[in-house]
Amino acid sequence: MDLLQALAIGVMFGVGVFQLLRRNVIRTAIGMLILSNAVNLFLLTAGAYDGIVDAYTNLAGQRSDALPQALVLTAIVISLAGFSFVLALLYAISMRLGTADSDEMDRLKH
Amino acid sequence: MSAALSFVLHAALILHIALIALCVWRVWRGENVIDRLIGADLVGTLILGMLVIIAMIRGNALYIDVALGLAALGFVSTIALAKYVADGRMF
Amino acid sequence: MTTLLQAFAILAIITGAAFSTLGVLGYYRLPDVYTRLHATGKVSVFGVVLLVVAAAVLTPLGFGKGLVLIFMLVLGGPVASHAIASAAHTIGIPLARTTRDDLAVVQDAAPFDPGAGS
Amino acid sequence: MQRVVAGAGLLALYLALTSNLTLSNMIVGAVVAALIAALLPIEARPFDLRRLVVALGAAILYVGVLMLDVVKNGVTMGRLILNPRLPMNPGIVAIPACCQSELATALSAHAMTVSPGELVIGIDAVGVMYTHILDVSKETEYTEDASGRRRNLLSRIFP
Amino acid sequence: MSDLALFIPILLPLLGALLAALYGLPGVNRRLSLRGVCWALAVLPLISFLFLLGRVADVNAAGPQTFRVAWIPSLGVNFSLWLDSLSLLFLLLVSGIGALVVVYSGYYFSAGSEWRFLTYLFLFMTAMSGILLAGDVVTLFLFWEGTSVTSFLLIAYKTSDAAARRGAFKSLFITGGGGVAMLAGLLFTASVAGGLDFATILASGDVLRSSPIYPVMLALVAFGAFTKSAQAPAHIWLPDGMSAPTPASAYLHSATMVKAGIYLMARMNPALGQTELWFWLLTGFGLFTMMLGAFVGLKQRDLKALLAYSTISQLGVMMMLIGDDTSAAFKALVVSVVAHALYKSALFLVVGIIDHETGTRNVYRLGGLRASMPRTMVVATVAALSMAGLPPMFGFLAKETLLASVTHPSMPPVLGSILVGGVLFAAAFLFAQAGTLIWDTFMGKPRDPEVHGHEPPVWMLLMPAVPALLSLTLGLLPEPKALAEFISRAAEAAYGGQVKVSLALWAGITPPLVLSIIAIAGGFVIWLNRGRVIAWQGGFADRFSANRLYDGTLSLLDRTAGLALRTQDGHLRHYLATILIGAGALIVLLGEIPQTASALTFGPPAELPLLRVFALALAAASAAASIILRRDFFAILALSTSGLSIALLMLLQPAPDVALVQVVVDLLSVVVLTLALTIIPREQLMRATLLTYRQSRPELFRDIAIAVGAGFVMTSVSLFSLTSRPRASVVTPYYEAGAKPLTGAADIVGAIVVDFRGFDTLVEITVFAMAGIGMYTLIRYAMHHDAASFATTVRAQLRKGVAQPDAAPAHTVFGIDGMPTSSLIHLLAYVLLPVMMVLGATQVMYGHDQPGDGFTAGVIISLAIAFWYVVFGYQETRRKLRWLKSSLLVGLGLLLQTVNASLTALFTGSFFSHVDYGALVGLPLPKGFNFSSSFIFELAICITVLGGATLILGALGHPTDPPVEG
Amino acid sequence: MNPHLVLLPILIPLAGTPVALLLRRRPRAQSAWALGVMLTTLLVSLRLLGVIWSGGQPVTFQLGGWPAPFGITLMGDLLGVTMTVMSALVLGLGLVYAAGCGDRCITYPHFYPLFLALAAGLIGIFLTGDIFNMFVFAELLVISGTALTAISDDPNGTEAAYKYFFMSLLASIFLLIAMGSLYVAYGTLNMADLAQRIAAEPARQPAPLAMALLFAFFMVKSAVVPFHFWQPDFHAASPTPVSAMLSSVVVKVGVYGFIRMTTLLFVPVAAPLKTALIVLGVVGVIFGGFTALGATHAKRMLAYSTLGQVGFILVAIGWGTPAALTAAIILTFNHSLIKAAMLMLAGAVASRAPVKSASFDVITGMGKAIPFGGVLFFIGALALAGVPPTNGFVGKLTLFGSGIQAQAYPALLLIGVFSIMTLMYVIRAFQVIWWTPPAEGQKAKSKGDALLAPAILIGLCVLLGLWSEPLARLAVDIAGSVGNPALYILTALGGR
Ligand code: NA
Ligand code: NA
Repeated sequence: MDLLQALAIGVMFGVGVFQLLRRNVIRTAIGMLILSNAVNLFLLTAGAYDGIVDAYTNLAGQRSDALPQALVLTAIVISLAGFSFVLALLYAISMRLGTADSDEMDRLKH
Repeated sequence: MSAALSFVLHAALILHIALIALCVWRVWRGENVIDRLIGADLVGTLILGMLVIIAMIRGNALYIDVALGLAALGFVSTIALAKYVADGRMF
Repeated sequence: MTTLLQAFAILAIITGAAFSTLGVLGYYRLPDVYTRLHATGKVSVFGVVLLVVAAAVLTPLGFGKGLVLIFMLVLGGPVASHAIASAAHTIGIPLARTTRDDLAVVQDAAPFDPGAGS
Repeated sequence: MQRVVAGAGLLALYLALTSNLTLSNMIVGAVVAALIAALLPIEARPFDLRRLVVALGAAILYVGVLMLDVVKNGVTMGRLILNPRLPMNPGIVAIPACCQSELATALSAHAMTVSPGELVIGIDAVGVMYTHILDVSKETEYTEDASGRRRNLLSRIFP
Repeated sequence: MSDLALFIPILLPLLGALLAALYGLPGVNRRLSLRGVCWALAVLPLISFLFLLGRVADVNAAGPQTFRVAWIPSLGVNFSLWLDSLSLLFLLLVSGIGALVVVYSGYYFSAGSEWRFLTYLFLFMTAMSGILLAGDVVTLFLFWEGTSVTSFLLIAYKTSDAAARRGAFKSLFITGGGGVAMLAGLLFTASVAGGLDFATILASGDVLRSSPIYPVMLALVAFGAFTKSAQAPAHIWLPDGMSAPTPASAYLHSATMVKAGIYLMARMNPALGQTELWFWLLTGFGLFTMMLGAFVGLKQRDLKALLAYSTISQLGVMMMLIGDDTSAAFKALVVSVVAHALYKSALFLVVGIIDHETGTRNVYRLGGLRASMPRTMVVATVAALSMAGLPPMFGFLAKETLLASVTHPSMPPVLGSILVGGVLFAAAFLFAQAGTLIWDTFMGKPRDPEVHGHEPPVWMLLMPAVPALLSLTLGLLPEPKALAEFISRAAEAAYGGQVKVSLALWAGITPPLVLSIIAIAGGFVIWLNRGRVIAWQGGFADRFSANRLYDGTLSLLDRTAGLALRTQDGHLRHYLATILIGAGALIVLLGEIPQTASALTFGPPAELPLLRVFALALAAASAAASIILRRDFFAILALSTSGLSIALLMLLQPAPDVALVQVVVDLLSVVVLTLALTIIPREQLMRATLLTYRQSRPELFRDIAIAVGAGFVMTSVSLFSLTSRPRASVVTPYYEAGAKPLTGAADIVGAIVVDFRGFDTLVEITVFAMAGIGMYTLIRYAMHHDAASFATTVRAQLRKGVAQPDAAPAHTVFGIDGMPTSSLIHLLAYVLLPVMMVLGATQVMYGHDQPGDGFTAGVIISLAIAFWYVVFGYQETRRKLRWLKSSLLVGLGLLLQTVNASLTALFTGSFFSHVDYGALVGLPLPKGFNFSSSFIFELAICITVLGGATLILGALGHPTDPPVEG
Repeated sequence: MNPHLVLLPILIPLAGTPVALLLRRRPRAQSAWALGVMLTTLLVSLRLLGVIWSGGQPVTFQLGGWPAPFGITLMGDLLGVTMTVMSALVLGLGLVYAAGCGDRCITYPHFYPLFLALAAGLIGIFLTGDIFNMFVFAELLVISGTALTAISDDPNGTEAAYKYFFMSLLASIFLLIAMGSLYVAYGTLNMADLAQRIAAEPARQPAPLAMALLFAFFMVKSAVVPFHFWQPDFHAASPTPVSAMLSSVVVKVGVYGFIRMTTLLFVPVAAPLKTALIVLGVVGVIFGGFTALGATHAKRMLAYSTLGQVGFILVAIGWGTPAALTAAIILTFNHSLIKAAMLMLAGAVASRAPVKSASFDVITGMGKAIPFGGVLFFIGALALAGVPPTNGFVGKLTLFGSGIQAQAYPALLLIGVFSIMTLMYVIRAFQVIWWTPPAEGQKAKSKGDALLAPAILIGLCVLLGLWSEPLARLAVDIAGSVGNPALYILTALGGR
């Protein structure tokens, strides 16, 4: 199971990276979300111990590490904020440069 | 929890997995955009059901909270997407 | 009492799962999106609602929330189906094996296919 | 007054969500409900207590009837899914409006959609519902029997 | 140790600069004439000169006078001054000639306010005096750079002249570069010597010369000096520097600044000199420079250029002399310095007069000026004779001592004859130059009828006359004892040993005298045949000009710059790929990819294994599907599926709080992403997609390789952390134990988010809020001003034929299409919003005990509002929900969260601690709901997120609305 | 002393943000408020500096009263607080510039809130003692910086912001993975606690990976070649008061991080990091020099120049001796002042150009309208090139001195040679803007951005050149304090 989980995280991360490198900016945005998802999953695996009980004080049993969960909550919110902002940027660029192709967004160079 | 209940729950869970898999396949190979949308909506609903089953298996009401969120917002997004599909816009 | 409740729950689960299966089967087997929507609506309204009923019975503190969840499902499921069907009709998804379309008479659907290229 | 009714509904919802029927929770819930109700865009209309009672009764009846229809048609649907080769004559028919009120129209459309075999696709300005049904030959049955009963109840709730 | 008076030669010119700058004030400028100002200002260097003169006796008697003050004590850096005979000699020249030049300037500039010039000139004087007074390495560099900068400003004084700008740049580039080298060299020297001050350095000659890095420090210091003193091939800046106003050329580029390098090397001789390397380096470059300057100077047609080359030649002489380790050489050096300063400043000033009076400096246009400018001619001739090295001028003495030094018996014969040959060659050409200078200008017939000369004002002519006459009198006067003594002291300071100086012109028939006669004869021959010689020189010098080297260097730099800039190719994808590859390289080089021993085991079977496998597979597969699906919309659906599967995985973790947030965020993301699809023109997206799937093979392989590499790293590290579980967490046990008693929370994650690490959340919510207002500002304000965007949108709307909601005819079927939606959907919308608000309220209130918190509450409510946007339209919703002023909500929410956090400090003494106000007051609240700081925080979060999310949705959903704040 | 003093430099701008937002309909009040907030922040951080400097002890604040390492620890040590003072100073002057700036974007109601959020994010990074908290602040910095650039009057601002955002995204992901890995290895997020545990057991997996990725994160933040691509675009396109901040203080985040990495977090394994810093620094100096030389746009030139200037700092950190760290601090502080001033001046000239742009084509000769700006720019140019008596010289002097002391001759030779390029490009720019006659028909506008802020900055540059003892003293003490991580750890963990 560990191997599968690690592989899934790796695959998602790889897919995210690949999407990030596409020309179509919508794909880039998608890649961004996939990357964040993969990283969040990784952060959960970074928990010091795995449990079968939710991290609630009123539940008895082996809990999973609560700290990474809290970190992931924060990371999710931040990635949502960034993601939304990117979409606004994409719209603005599309209006200004008339393209949704990453390679054509090259007014700024040299 | 009785063995029977446990068995039924696990069976239902596996069934739901299978159903979701079927729907996902259909979304993947859908014949048109509406068909895919239906499939996606269905997946959402089935996941909802699955959450409820997991809640029962774990004997934990907390998951119902997650389900509530998913239920309410799932419909919202389905309808919003339907609007997009029909209209090319949302608001 | 517990046994009785459990039995009820088991029944609800089985029925709910059966309806969900039925819904997915319908999604696969029915001829067009409109008829499929008839089937898929069943999943939310019967399948999940019954599962929620079972959960409300089985888990502590879940009853009130279960009720709200059922309310949401029963309210939202059909509306979603309606929205999808309406969208389908708008973009001109054809009806299968049909002889009558009163809506087409009044509505001059402007064809729009969001999947057309993007 | 409508705001108070809405607030009561919100309180009920709050109590359901918190699953706690103590007095203190009711008080807190009332505060929450009042705050939220204050934020909702509710138009003030003349209020009639007697009508409210009638409407509530009719509504309960309506839900019962609806449930019955749901189960009955569910079985029909199931048969059809398991054997899609059964004779089927689907189509979209226009079902006339039941009542004036937009809410009643909506409820009516909801009831139709929730019961298997009927799927409202569109509603026009005067309340005509364009409904997808599985057998257009049974149009009258739909309009008179099933939905007719419910429409009757609805018109009680929304005169 | 603290002779404050040593500051005088620095402070007086600085004061002069200040006064000159004040002269730039319009009010002052109007009232005072330039000449008057110059006369007044010239008093300053004159005072300085007199002050220094007064010090001569002291310095001769008591040795160096010093001053030191701690400047940056933490770094061991002092500001120190050092006045000895060598610096005194140079200082006298600087202040004396400075006074003349200042007065001269008053006459040179015909009209207008030249306060800038005077300011620069005095600043230069300050810096130059500073170099000569500097008592340590840092102080020296401080002033050294000061001269480079002021020289730059003076050369480009006529800023609109492109050649002047180029010349200034060239001088700064070369001397500035040399300055850096010199600083490095001196710092090396100081580090070996063990102190920054000259006293230490000069006393550490043996240590320095035996240091392994001696060649490095010598090379660096010499490089600095060579560039400053225009040693070939770094001399090229000097001729181009002639675009400076003539007074500046006379002062900086002949008499003073170019001697800074000479001074530096002479100064460092006791410390770094007296080695083979020193000799070869200085003598070699000096000899070459001397010959080159003399040779190339002859063909110059611009009088100033001619003088510049003769200056270069003389600088070469001086450098050559420093390289020679004999007392004769140092005697010659000191005499040359004085002689050159006198006659060259005079000549420059005369050329300035000629230029001023005739309007040209071109030899081809001048000629026959003896008639109109006889007095000028006298002054010029006196100075030129000195330059030519003819008796009885001081210049003759300089040449004699020079020849004496190169014919010194200690010189090896072969080398000696080379040096003698070189000196003769240079002397002959210099003679010819001097001839050209006088003859072609004043004698013969006027060449250009439009050039008319007239005598300058007497005072103007007097300024060059003073140094010219000095070079005559110094030669004629019978052996001024004091002067000879002073000069010998100066030479001794540089030489480090006894130097005997005799200033007598006649020393009998000595080899130098014979050689001198040969040189003069040769010079006369060259001058007679100057036409042929110049023709022969032709392009010869140009071909080997160091200017080609300079231009080549510049263009090489520019071309390299162009290449370097090409990396910034504007393609984000390349940047990202570079960063990813770079990070990979860093991991390989600095880090390590964790290896897992049990990599191939599947680990212990988890709870609900099938579901886990399914969720993992679905998450990964739908993520992957987003690549393959060609239509953006479907890719979005795949993304959403992946996100929901991840929520499922989180639920199985079990982490219900995270799962809930993941669900709401996933759905919100899908909504906003689809919104983006609606507002970005479809043609653009289609085109982008087309191009995406048309990428070249190599590009694709590169991306795949990067993706695989990234995936591999992630897999490895995840596998490591999974298989090394359980581990110890330092912090989590505290949270588990403390959540309930310390924060009243059953939800440990909630306790961490809101209490233990609440500050993270506070900032994170600010991030979210800033994203909201940022987008809103971008789209509603910044974009609103884009005429282009406006036009595009209008076009898009026309194309789509969007119907206005009010215009819907009766027969319109209200479904999901068009603006109005059906009443059925209205029903859901009407119900959903209050339900979501209550749900949100319970999450805010009870989030401490259950999944959900202020954030999910905010998102849920916002999505319900977004649903209203979908159903009723944006404007209608805004009308219905008048309280929905998003920016206001954001502001209030953010304010509430900080106020709340600060308020707790009043109760517990610590910012952002947990305070249960309900319990404090004894409120009988329902179980599970605490009216605590945590609750208020959640409420604040909810309000902020509501505002932020609605800003996001509004901005993306209705980008073209006017910027009226909602 | 009240430990809340450490919190205040973060809290004041953070709390000032919503107030500025609420003042969105009253532009003057908003501007005054923002200025007041930054001024207060500056005063408070100066007071903090005074306290810890005279006390010789860092000051810590445990947020919420939760003991370290369980809660979030704020750490006011000399390094962090000095960076804070520097940031507050420059940011405050950025607001002064904004107040006299004619850009349209300044008038948007959300400009000042975003600016204050940027300040809070930046200062938070310098003062937090918790690595995840640092991530959050870094994100605040990214989002507000991106927003401020995107709304620039320059329509290319959006493109620049877009590119920057994605490169920052990678950086954030690096940081998150690094942070997760550190938690895997050591089970804690508190930097002091981590430092202590890393010192005890440096090779614990996957800490090496974390180290590499953390390094990559800071490389992106400081625009270290070749992770710099966002920087020239971003700094050139953002509104002048913002770009003056970005290229001066904001890039110092990475500098700060590198110092922390080599002197606190990874002390036992810092050798390869230092080597990498030297190599990257030299590459940066060379590459930055060339790109700045070739740039055709004044702001881009200054942005490229930052690559090189940061390169000098990296080399110094890489040498790592107390003298070199002193040089690094001095260079860091001075570069912030100089670069901010230079960018403001470039912006001020651009505001005079007929078409608002800092492209050399456009601003050729436009300096004639502001001769005083020319004086400032010229002094700034000298400062940037390290010519005395400016503060830039003190940096160069200490850098060379420490390099000689460290006997790092190859690196010294390279940075020495290429440091000359600084002089070349700034002087070229100066000549083009102030001396070259404008093209036919190009006429400078009579009105433009006010020069008060750059004048103050340049004044400081000269002042700190002539009287550099306080800064040098401070830098020496900082180098001493970062050389003693034990004290930091002890203080952060509450003396345990
Ligand atoms: Na010698
Ligand atoms: Na919670």
